[in-house]
Amino acid sequence: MKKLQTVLLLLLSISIISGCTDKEKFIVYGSPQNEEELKAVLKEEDYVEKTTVIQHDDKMLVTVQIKPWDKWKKAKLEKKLQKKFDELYPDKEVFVSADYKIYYEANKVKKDGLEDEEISDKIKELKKLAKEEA
Amino acid sequence: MVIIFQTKPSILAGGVVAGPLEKRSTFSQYFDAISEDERWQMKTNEQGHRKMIQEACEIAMKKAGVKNLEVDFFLGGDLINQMTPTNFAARELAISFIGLFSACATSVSSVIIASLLTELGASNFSIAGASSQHNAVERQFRYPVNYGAQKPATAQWTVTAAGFALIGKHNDNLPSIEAATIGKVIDFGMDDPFHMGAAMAPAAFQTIQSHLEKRKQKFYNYDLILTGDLGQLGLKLLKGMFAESGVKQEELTLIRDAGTEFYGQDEAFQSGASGAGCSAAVFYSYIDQMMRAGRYKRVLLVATGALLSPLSYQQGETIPCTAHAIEITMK
Amino acid sequence: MEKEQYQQLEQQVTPKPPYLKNIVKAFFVGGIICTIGQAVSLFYMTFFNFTEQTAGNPTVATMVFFAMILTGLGLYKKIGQFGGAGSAVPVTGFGNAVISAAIEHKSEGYVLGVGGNLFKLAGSVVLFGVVSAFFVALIKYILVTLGVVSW
Amino acid sequence: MMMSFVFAFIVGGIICVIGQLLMDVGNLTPAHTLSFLVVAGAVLDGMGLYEPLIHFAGAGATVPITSFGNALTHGAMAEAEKHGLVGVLSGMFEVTSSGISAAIVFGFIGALFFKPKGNVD
Repeated sequence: MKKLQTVLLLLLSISIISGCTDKEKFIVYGSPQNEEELKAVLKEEDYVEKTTVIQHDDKMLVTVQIKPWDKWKKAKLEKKLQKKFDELYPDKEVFVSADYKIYYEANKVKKDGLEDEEISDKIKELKKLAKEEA
Repeated sequence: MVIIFQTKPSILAGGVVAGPLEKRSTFSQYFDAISEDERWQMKTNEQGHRKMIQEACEIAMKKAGVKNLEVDFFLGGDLINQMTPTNFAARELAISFIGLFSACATSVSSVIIASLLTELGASNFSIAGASSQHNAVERQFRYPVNYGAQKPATAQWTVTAAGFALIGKHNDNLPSIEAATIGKVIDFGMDDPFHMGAAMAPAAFQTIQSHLEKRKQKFYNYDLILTGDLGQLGLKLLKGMFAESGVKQEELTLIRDAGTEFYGQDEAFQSGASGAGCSAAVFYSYIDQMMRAGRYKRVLLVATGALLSPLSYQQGETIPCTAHAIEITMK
Repeated sequence: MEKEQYQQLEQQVTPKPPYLKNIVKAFFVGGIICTIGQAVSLFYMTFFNFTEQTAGNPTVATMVFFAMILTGLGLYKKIGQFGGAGSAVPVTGFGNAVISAAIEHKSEGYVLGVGGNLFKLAGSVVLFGVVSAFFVALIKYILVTLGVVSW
Repeated sequence: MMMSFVFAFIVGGIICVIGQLLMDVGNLTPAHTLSFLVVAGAVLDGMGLYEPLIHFAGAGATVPITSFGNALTHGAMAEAEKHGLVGVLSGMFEVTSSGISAAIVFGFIGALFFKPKGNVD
């Protein structure tokens, strides 16, 4: 039973560590002109748990975190969302990613307060990273 | 086949050396030396194995006040391929040597041969015994020592120990070998290398039964019948076989097993101890000293051996086993 | 006593493995190892340029590194005795099989000993992994060519 | 994030339980069990089922040895998709599993620094 206690303790500590990160669930950063519209679009999709969108000019990076129970469909949902955004913003260069790393970096862009060109560069960089194969 | 020794060769001295883990043995107080290092300060396990054999033989000779030049024969074996540890120890000891292999039963088969040579008048002093070193045996028969495979409750722990006896002409004040039985190779179709006790129990049964029959003795004529390394389950099976053949429960308490008692009932060692060093260490320390002290007058020592190799069981062969017995008496 | 009769007796006397206990232990040990793996991959994603897609490789390598330390200190076999498949099935168990063989056969030298015996235990995993991957990919290719399924 | 740990724990645990059943009930040696699981991983990937499992459970699916069969099959299939029949073969040699390379490297390093010890506790 000592082992069980250790396990519970481990799970508890993990939950405490991870519990602090949740604040705002739907974030749009960069040009604010279509913020509400974007949030509404993403909220339509019930499998999206959290999302951070960063954009500049015609570039838009949509990072989402899928709800745990829907995660196994990640590849499909990612594609579906990409298609939706491509149709909604045909004149923009949109990239959708459900990867945790990309989501994490997108939040960092906001936190670090990057501006304009820096955002564009970052989007380009993250797009490349996301396309890397295992 | 039962041999009756007319001249009753005696065990002049025993020499038992064990590894660091064997400090935990219930018999450790009877051992002559315990090494703090499982490799005896040598580079490899096999070299440590050789050193351990050498030390045990030297202790036996020293106790009897005999020099190795005076010893006529060295008879022994271990479990390692081609018995290199014992062969190499024989090189160092420089005594006429024949290597013997009956797996873990070598502890007794070697003493039988030594007694025969003594009876024949060919030998004044012979050293006989067997040994095993845990790490060297495990890597050969099972897995690397650090491999994390789950051992079942039927598994046994190979002992690191060497037990040798100096056999010489009869002496009334010393335990003497009165009779011996050389066992047949018995195979009851057991094929689990992690359940050796079950494979060896029938061999022990046959040997004990034919010994008693030919000697026209009953269980209660002995103070103790001690098997080598059947382990808890093997001992249970052996008793079960005797119970089936009509031996009474109270007589069955005369049967004990060195492997079962070696590490106490410590669960870390599963079913108990095994290895040629297990029976040899207990027979030539504990039993020898108990008999000298007069605690036992007549005992039957039955060493069991599983005659398998990793190759044989990987090819799907069953495990043939043998058991050799010596009857030791004290005036 | 006859062979058959003895085998019956043996069945009676030999204890069955404690199935439920072993399963619970395997579940917890395996689960904990995978949770540690998850923490390691989170670490790689947070502090290095790895995505969920690419974090698998460094995670697995790190887990094997842990396995080396535990194997060398003689701790992995104790985890193995307790956890059974729980410690054998994760990649750390694969690492343990390779590393324990390497340590064991060092006494025969690095070329013939370590080199020759490295995959003594784990070789079958490599063999069946590669061969089954080949046949699975081949079958899939044939099915795609026949138009039964798509990639 | 919390849930990803829970799922890793549960899925990893379940795969290990399957292994334990193969060993206890199926009476297989560890080597047989692991070989079986690797083949299972390869077949599951062939049916397109392993990738969703990885998305779902993360390390719970990548740490068990089944992922090794998945990685190899994945590489072979990706090459086959690109280059056809030859890709099946060349894919086999192109993919490297970090598990194998890591085991080889750390096996060597381990042999440099450690000695086999026969302790029980």
